[in-house]
Formats: sequence, structure tokens, C-alpha cells
Amino acid sequence: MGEKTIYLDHAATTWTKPEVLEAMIPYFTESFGNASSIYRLGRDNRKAVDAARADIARSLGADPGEIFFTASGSEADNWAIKGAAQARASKGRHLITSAIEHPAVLNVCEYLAKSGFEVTYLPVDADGLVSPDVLKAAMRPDTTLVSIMMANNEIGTIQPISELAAIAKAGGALFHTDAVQAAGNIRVDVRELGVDLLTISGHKFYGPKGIGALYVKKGVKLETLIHGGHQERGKRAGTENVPGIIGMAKALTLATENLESHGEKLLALRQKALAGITSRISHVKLNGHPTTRLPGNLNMSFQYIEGESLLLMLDMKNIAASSGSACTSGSLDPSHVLLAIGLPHEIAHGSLRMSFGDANTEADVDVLLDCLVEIVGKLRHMSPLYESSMN
Amino acid sequence: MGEKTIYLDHAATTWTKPEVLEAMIPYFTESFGNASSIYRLGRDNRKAVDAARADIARSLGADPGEIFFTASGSEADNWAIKGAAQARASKGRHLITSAIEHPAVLNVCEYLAKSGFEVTYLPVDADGLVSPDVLKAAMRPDTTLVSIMMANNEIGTIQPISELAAIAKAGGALFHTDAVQAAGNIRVDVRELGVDLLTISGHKFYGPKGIGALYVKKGVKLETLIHGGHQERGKRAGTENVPGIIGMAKALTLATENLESHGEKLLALRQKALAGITSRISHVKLNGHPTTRLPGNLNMSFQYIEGESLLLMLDMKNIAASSGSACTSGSLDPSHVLLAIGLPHEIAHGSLRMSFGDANTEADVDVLLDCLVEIVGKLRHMSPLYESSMN
Amino acid sequence: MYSEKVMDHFTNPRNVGDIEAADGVGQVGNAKCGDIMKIYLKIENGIILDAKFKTFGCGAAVATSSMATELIIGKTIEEAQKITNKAVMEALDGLPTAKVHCSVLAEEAIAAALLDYRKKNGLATEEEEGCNGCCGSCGSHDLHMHHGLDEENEE
Amino acid sequence: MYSEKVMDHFTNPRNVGDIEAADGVGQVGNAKCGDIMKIYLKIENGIILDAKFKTFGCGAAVATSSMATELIIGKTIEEAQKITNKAVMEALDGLPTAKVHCSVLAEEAIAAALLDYRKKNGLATEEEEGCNGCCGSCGSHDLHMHHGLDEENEE
Ligand SMILES: Cc1ncc(COP(=O)(O)O)c(C=O)c1O
Ligand SMILES: Cc1ncc(COP(=O)(O)O)c(C=O)c1O
Repeated sequence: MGEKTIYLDHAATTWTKPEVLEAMIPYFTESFGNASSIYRLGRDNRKAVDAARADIARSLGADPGEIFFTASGSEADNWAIKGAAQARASKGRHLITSAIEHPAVLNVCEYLAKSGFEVTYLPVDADGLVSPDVLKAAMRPDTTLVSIMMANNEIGTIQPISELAAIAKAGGALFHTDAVQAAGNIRVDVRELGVDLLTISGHKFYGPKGIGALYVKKGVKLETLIHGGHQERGKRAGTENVPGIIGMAKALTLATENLESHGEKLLALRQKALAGITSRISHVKLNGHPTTRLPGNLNMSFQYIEGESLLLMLDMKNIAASSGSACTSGSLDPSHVLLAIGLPHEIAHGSLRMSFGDANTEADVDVLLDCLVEIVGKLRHMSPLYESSMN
Repeated sequence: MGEKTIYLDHAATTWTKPEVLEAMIPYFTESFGNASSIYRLGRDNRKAVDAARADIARSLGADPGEIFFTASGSEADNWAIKGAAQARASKGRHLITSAIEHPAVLNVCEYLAKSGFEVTYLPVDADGLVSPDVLKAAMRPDTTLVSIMMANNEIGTIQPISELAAIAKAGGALFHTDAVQAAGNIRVDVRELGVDLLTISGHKFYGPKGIGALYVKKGVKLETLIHGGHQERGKRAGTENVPGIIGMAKALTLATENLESHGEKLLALRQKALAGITSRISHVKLNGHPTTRLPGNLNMSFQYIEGESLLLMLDMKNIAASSGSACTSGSLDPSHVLLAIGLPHEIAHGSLRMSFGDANTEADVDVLLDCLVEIVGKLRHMSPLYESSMN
Repeated sequence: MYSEKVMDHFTNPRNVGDIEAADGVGQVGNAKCGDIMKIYLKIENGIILDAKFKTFGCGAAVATSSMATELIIGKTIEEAQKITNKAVMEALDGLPTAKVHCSVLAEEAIAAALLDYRKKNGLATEEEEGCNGCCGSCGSHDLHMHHGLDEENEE
Repeated sequence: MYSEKVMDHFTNPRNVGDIEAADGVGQVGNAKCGDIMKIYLKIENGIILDAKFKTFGCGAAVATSSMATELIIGKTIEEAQKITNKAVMEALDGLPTAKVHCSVLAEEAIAAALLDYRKKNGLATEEEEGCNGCCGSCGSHDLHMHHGLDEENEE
């Protein structure tokens, strides 16, 4: 990463670890064959892809035959939701999701809502949790799919997936979870969770960008999203991205091996940052669940100031963070997630997401705290809201 | 590539050139930021992606705003065809394609045919050409899209795209061409061709796998295929695969710079191989157009023998080639392309595609010829068809 | 995404603060939309002698506020009233499409402060109406018509 | 994709060729489907003394032909008739799902050659019917029932 940047946006993306890149390199060069070809260059790659599939399956507690490679978390979310909705359309046309999903889920649901499906968006409580009772009440005989993310990308809240999945199952619906933020950060075991479909994305756990996977429980039928060649057992076309597949498998394997120590480290950094911010800056608020959250996620609102300005000033201090999801920046509206947990618009606008990761140290947190104190002060001095709140 | 392998399957995939990989590496490591983030790590990547987009646009004669990145040729084909068909469904539900398209086009058409669209599959002549007159006759008032590939992946035949596109346009239909095999091998200029949509795939011209692009002419509306974040101007979601994008742009730029010398070299190899095969082996036939074909593509039928056996024996001699498309291997039926140009099943089964590329030399062709003579002889000796033909 | 000029005015905003007993004060935008601009004017003999601002908003909001105050200081009221969002944008070497509304806000903040001045001095006509505090009134849906933006050209 | 055994029998096929004045000859499959197997038998006193084959087909077709001839040489007619496609597959350490039909073809080629022998010797019953030459009759659609394949487990 950049020499002096303090990177606090691991939830947006991560670099590819050196050992992961190293594992990928041969597949760009000598071992470049098409995994569908029958000669050695192809067969060897088929074997490498199969081994990677097995590694990913092992990390997720799945069977290799249940893992399908995609080009991103977004593609996997699209495939899972459109694919299940369409494959089960004769059974019903009601879908359930939550109000705080990633756009890769929400916008798919919106699209389906325009094509003859009905979508219920479950509310969340002030901590960002979906209530199992609320899901139970929303289930209908024509509900075919429930999609609720495992961990939120903005506020880090972790949902009670196994409970929610059981309710969906009891109601005859499939259950999909977007585990893009969870995988590599907390334990993800498809059997424990009891889910039918689960999405992961390589670049969130120090793997490469442009590769993801969808877990599809044996027996679950999906309409195909990318038609064409017979790759991925005829269910997802396109010449296999062998380096990407190898890289994602290596990265997930490493992450799974180090899950505990990684989590402890991130938790310590987060708690230090949280304690520092709350003790040194007034009018701040923690967003998301205080404890049931991703270890590396810290989301704070700083009243009277606006998030983008905060980000820009942090950037000038070589600190990279995010205000809401990086994926939704460029929009004028504040984060739908922060609104869904009940923040007023003006507070939502002034939120900052710090997502800690591998390269961070306690010293980074010290720098962060000093910078935040200075910048928040400066922006509040400039703010007509702070002025009037002081009157 | 493998030390001693003679690789004659460049149409299936190519390795990533060292200078291309070199250009990609920094984007895995230091410059790993999310291109949608507003801090420097993100902004720099946004600039790099924009520059890559401009490079690709320049190579294709397009505007940067007309280039959209996808994860593969297959995804781009799916998006173009489903996207245009759905966006224009109120205008009509008739699509036209050819009988020799890649499965990424044919299977999309089949899918659409099951969802309320009507598809006309244009026949081709014995050389694999689509006749403009045949297209003209197939056009209907409710035809919304014509999709005909620029160069065929199996037999290499190059279609008269500008003529075909003009007919589609005159009839009020959009024109898509799958230029996956053409790009990097022959001149591809979207304005000269007069197409509305054009597909390319990075790994066919010494770029990385898992990255492709769709040219969408300014003003052409497509239904989105991958919904979610606002990437690719809100039209194709998913965190940008920055290394892939950089790599594809570098590879296409290199290929475009060397188009002429590359083409001449491949043509010479192909003609040498063709002359050697026809002079040294009896009962052979060239498939595809004798001259209007990709410079590096040679497709031959060897009567009385079966292609897979031929491939396996070549593989044992460290020669990598293909029988029909690598993407359709694993099927029992002979290539739909070879059947479409009128080959009897048994001849189609005995076809071999040799696609020449960067690493090949005249010496490779000499080795190929000696091996073919020996292997074809051995397989014919084993063949009950050869036996009976001799009676 | 921002020009150097924008970043300069964001990093070192000119004229931050307030003016005691200002001759005109205008506040536009609202916190709901993420942008509030408050402009204070000191006016003598029809000439804007000083201008200050306070802004809650994004980098572009801060920069346009800063630039707007720069542009009007020393100008007559009539000259200041003619300063459009376009002029502010141009002075900043442009703004990203998504941020054009900030320049509109700056134009309206000036107008609101001048209206306040005229009201205080009994010069305002009845019909005059400033920003209604809702971004919708100056932002998003009207933008395309008023400022000739082309959604397709975004980015 | 192929086991070492398959590759061995493909690379060095046993018993390639024909038998002059064979006691039984059977040919199954057809060129349309990409596989033809022709088996020649030399039979004395109900025992298969020799078997040869010629095959047009994929690697699996050649290997199953080779293995099938190996399996039946030295066997009685009754024993040879009991050799199923499964036995051929097992002897080859398995075949990819898409290639199972080749082993079926091998079983049927043996049956056809034995039928020819019985016909030549007036031993055939009326009902007996060999391979009709169409792959569909032994391959694809029936496979799943007869050979317990699970499409989901493919690859
Ligand atoms: C003509 C043609 N179209 C589409 C594709 C699909 O490209 P990809 O495998 O990159 O998805 C290929 C190659 O596989 C091809 O040759
Ligand atoms: C929760 C969640 N889902 C889905 C995605 C989409 O993943 P990708 O950008 O790899 O398509 C992201 C991140 O961008 C995410 O955080």
C-alpha cells in the first residue's frame, strides 16, 4: 500500500496480499491454458481450479460442487436473487429483504419489483438488526426468497442469520445471505448458518478484484444469469478467470486460518479508536450494534459537520476512510443504512466509516485521533449548525 | 508458456504478456484503492481506469464514454443481447442472429426465445459467410436487434459486418457484433463497421482473463444485467477490476500497434501449415473461407478419424490444439459451426482447429506437420471407416 | 474529481466566519440535503465591502461559498446580483456534475443575503422569494433544464 | 479428465486390427455420433480365442474397445455376455460422465459380435436385437436410468 497512507477503508477494498499475488502469477504466464481444454495446459488448470474450489468450499463449510465462481460480489448477488426469483416464479412472486442491504441486493430487488415481483423491505432496529419476529410476520405463502446480509458494509452489524434462515425455511422460502463483508472477517459456515445461497467477493479479504463466488446449496435451482459456454457446470458462462480463482482461494484460506488473531487485533484497534473519539470529541455517536458487529468496523457520526468534507480533510492528512459505502458515494442522499437505523438526515450526512485491517497499528489510531480532533474542530468552526447549536 | 509445448490454441486463450502483467502488478499491491473512493488511493485508480477506457476506445475508434467494462466476453454478449432485447421489447420481440455464433450468443438467444422473444437463426454458406441478402429477407418490422459475430472462433470466417449492420440500421434494428476473436487480430473500428454494440474479451489478445468490454454507441439504451453500485456510470455494478482493466487496455494497445506485422506473421504460418497438410495427408478439407478469415486460424477436417483422439495424440507430442471450440468441448455433438457450413457429422467429428499466435515459429509448423502425418496415419489404421473406404 | 481551484478553496477557504451586525444575511439549503450556506454581507453605498460565510456541506459547498464571497466583495449590489452559479463554477475551473447544485446554492445564498439587505432597507418587492430551504427547489430535478446538463455525459 | 489406465489403453491400444474369416463380427455406433466400434471374434468350442477391434471415436472409445477385447479373450461366450459396461469402466478406473456411453458401446459391440456368431451358427432367437446404430439407443437419454448417473455430480 501507499508508503505513508493510513488506510482505514478495508471494507471498501483491500490490496492483494503478496503471497496471494505470488500464487496467481504463474497462471498469467506459463500456466495460462483454458481450463476447458483437454490438453495438458488446460487439464492442469482444470485441476488448479478444482483445488481452489475445494479450498473455498472448505473455508465455507460447503461441498466443492456447491461453489460457483462469479466475477464479483455484485454478480453473485444478482445471480442468487434473480436466479432464485425466476426459477421459483411459478411458486410465488414475493421476496423479502432488509432496508440496509448493499445496492447489489437492493437494486436487484427494485428491478424485480418492476418486473412483476413484490418485495418487502424489512426495517431494522436502531442498532441495525433485523428482528426474527418481523421476518416471521412478513413471510407469506408466496414468499420464495429471503435475502438478508450477514454483516452490513457501513455499520458492521451482524445479523442472526441462522435464526432468520430457519424462519425462511419453515415458510418454504430459500434464504440468501450477502456475506461479502463477513467472509474472511468472521466465521462463515454455510451449514451452521443453514443458508441456501451465500455471496463472497475476493477483494474484501486481501484477494484480487474481479472475482467472487456464490454458494448454491445442493439441489437449489437457479435461472442462469450469464448464458453461454459450459463453464461452472453449465451454470455460469465465460472462460475461467484462473488467476482470480487461485487468488481468491489462497486469500480465503489464509484469512480462515488467521480468523481469530485477525479479529482480536482489529477489535483492539476499533475499541481504542472508539474510546479516543468519544473521550476527545463531543457530539459524536456510534452507529451500528455496539458489540454484534464486524471486529474492524467503526462508524461514527460527528454532529454539525458533513462527511465528504471530513473525508477530504482526512485525505489531505493521508488518512483514507469512507463516509457510508464507497459504492454509493457520488449520490446526494445520505446513506440509506444510516437513515434506516433512524439517524436524522443531518447526522447521517456527518458520518465516518473507519474499517480497520491488516496494515493498521495502534500508532495509526493515535494519528487518526489527533487528526480527527483538529479536523472536526475546523469544520465545526465553519458550520452554521454548530454556531446555532451553541447559541 | 510451457517450455516445450507448441501452443496452437490462441483462439481458446492466450497468456498475459509480460509487459501487460507488469502494468497490472502495481494495481494489486500499492495502488489497490477502490476506484469509487474519493481519497487519493481511489482517485488515482479512477484516473487509471479512465485512461484505460480511453486507450480501449482509441483502439476501437470509439469514444471513452461508449466503453463499458465487463468480466468477460460472455457477460458482454449477454448484456448486449438481453439488454437490447429487453429495452426495446415494446418496439418488437424479434431477434436475428446466425447459426454459427458462439454459445455466449446462441444460448442467450435460446433463453430469450423461451421468454417471449422470437429468434431467427440465419444460415451460412459453405465458407461460413452470412449473406446480406439473407439478412435483408429476414428483417421484419418488429426486429429490434441483429447479432452477428465479426469473426468465427472455430473456422475464422470474417463476416461483412458493415454491410450487415447497414441493413439492420435501415430496418430500424440495433446491430451487435461479437468481436471477441477479431479484436487484436484484425482491424476493429466501430464507426467503420457502423455497429451499435460490440464485444471484446481481454484474454484473447494477450491480456488477462476475467475482463471484457462492451462498446455501446452513444444513445443506445440497454437494460442493466448486473444491478447494484454506481460503477460504469450506473450501468454495470461491481467494484472495478482495476488490474484487469489496466491489463486489457495495455494488451489491446499493444495488439493494435502491431496489428499489421502480427497478421502477416500469422498468415505465413497458417499458409505453410495448410500447404503442408494438403500436400502430405490425403482426404483433408479446409473449413471456413479460404481467404476472408482470421490470419491465425486454420481449421481442417481429417476424414475417417475423430477429433478428440487427434487432440490427445497431439497433446502427447506436446502440441496443444482444439477440435471445435474449447468452450463447447465436453459435448457429444460435433460443432454446430461445422454442421452449419454443411459438413456431414462424421467429417465434423474429425476436425482440428490450429490457431497460431505470438509464440509460434516456422519450426513449430514443421513439427506439427510431421506429427500430424504420423498421428493421422495411426488413427486411420485404427478406423473402421478408413478400412471400409479402402474397399 | 475536484479541480485544483476547488481543492484550494476547500483547504484554505476565504472569508470564513460571520459579520457582527451584518447589513444582509442569507441562509439557504438545509441539513437534510447535506448543504447549508449562510452568507453575511457588509454593504455601504450600494457596494459590498465585506462578505463572510459559514457552510455545512461537502467540499464543493465549502469551495463555492468561498469563491462566491470572493467574487462579490467590492462589487455593487447590481453586479453581485448578476453573478450566476455558472460564474462561480467557472471561477473554480468547473465542478463534477453531482456537485453543480452547490454552485446553485451559492448563487441563491448571495441572492438571499441581498434580499435580506433590501428587506431591511425597505427595498424588496412583494413577489421576491428566496430559497425555500429545500434542495429540491434548486437542485436535482430542475438542474437538467436550467443548467443544460446531460446525464449521459456524467463522469 | 481420463484415468491413467484410459490413457494407457488409448496410447497403446491392445488388439487393434481385424481377424480374417472371423467367427463373429459386430459393429455398433455410427459416424454421425462420433463413435463406431467394430469387434472381430475368433471362437472355438464356445471359447473366445481372439478378439480384435477397429474404432472411430474419442479417447474413451478407443480405450474401452481395447479394454473390452482384453476382458473377453479367453472367456467363454456365456462369460463374455455377462461383461457389462460397468465392468469395462471399472477395469479402466472409471470414465468421465460424458464418456460413459463409450463403455455402453463396448458392451454392445461385444453383444453384436456374439449375436453375429450365434446367427452364423443358427443359435440366435428371433427376438434378439443388437445396437440399432443410433447412439440415442444406448447413450444420452437412457443413461441416467440405466447407469445411475447424477447430472449434478458431473465434472
Ligand atoms: C467468439 C467468442 N465469443 C465469446 C467468447 C466468450 O468469451 P469469454 O470466454 O471471455 O467469456 C469467446 C471465447 O471464449 C469467443 O471465441
Ligand atoms: C455487503 C456487500 N455486498 C456486495 C458488494 C459488492 O461486491 P463487489 O464490489 O465485489 O461486486 C459489496 C462491496 O462492494 C459489499 O460490501
